[in-house]
Amino acid sequence: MIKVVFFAKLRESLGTQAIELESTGISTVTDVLDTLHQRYPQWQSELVSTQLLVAINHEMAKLDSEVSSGDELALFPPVTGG
Amino acid sequence: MIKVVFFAKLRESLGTQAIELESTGISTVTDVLDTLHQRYPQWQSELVSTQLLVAINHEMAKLDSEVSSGDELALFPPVTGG
Amino acid sequence: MIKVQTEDFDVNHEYHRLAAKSEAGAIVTFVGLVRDLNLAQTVTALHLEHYPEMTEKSLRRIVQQAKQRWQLIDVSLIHRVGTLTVNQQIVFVGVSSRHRGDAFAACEFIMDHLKTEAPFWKKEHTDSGETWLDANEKDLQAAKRWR
Amino acid sequence: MIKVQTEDFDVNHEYHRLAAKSEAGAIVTFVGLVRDLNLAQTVTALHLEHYPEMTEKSLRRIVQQAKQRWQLIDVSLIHRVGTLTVNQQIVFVGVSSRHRGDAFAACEFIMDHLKTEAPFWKKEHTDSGETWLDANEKDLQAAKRWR
Repeated sequence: MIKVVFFAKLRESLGTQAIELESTGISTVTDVLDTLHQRYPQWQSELVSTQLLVAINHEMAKLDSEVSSGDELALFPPVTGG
Repeated sequence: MIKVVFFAKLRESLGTQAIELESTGISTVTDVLDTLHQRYPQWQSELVSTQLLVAINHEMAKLDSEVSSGDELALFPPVTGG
Repeated sequence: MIKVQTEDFDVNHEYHRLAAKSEAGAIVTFVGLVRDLNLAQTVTALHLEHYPEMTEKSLRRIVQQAKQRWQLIDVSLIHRVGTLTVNQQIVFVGVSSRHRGDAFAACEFIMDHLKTEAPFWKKEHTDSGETWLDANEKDLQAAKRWR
Repeated sequence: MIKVQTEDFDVNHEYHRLAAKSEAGAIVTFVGLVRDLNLAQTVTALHLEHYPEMTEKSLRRIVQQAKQRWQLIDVSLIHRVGTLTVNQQIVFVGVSSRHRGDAFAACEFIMDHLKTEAPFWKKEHTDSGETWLDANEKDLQAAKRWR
């Protein structure tokens, strides 16, 4: 299983904080996004934002970064702390 | 009269804090230095330092800045505060 | 010293901790405060969300990069989360060094990277409702300067 | 607020004075301290001479230049004179602004110009006697950056 967590405005627009995906057929961040688009077509507009950032196991990652079963993948808008 | 004041290492090497010069024949900072060289040949080595800074009436000045009777001219080494 | 906390911090305490080391010749500190006006809306409060498992790791990495790049004696970084009101302190960065150039550069580097990499998000409460803040193009440019 | 004084200053007091204005989003402070080692000599004390009639005028001009160049809310500048011992505070520069970029730049600009233009001179007391400090080439270069 891959745990996918959402933060801030994205969490609020999706109305959920975390979901779990079967890891079968998933090897990169792009695969995770494709799977989410298929399973949750209503999230399309939020999840196509070119501004979304992604972290894998609490480290910043990219669309082609590898994802494995047991990983925690986080999707969030650009950060605004400080 | 022109008042000439010295600070820090320069004051200590010259052994004096201030002197007064007749303003006759003096129109620039260079004239003041020439007059000092003539009157105090023993100060030669201290007063030819290319690093000396000069202020006229508490504003930084240059060798060709104008000097008039009643002015206070200050000579000092590069500053080292902060 | 890196902390993520809901409580306020004491700038005086943090400053004196940095200044206590006798080799320190320069201390630069930055404090970010909740401003009363943002984009002409009157801000009444600010909510700071973060990604708890990732936040400290992210901040540690930024501080580590600064320590590799400049000669620093010590760095303190405190970032608050939760609900803050106008004029309250959000973030403290304090850097001690032998020389001021290193302290200034490292302190600004840490803030520029925190602003674009550390997983914090601000939601403003204004007279006309709640709004998540958008990222600032100026902040992205500021972080790029250091490459 | 510009002061030249023999007494110590209170960083906490100065910081809170700057932070009290509700439009301030960023406070950057610099403190310079007497280091225990300079050029491998053990420093026991530092004497700071200045040109009393010129000093405040010179500092005011530097702060004025910073205020013309960046959007600042307030600036505090305190420089001590007289005899200081190891680890004591020499100088405080505090800048408040809406945005951090302005506060960082103005604070460093003020220090870089103070170091090359303001009429202060340091004499170090070490185990092997008294020495007037020489000006630092790095400081001259730092001030030139802003032209």
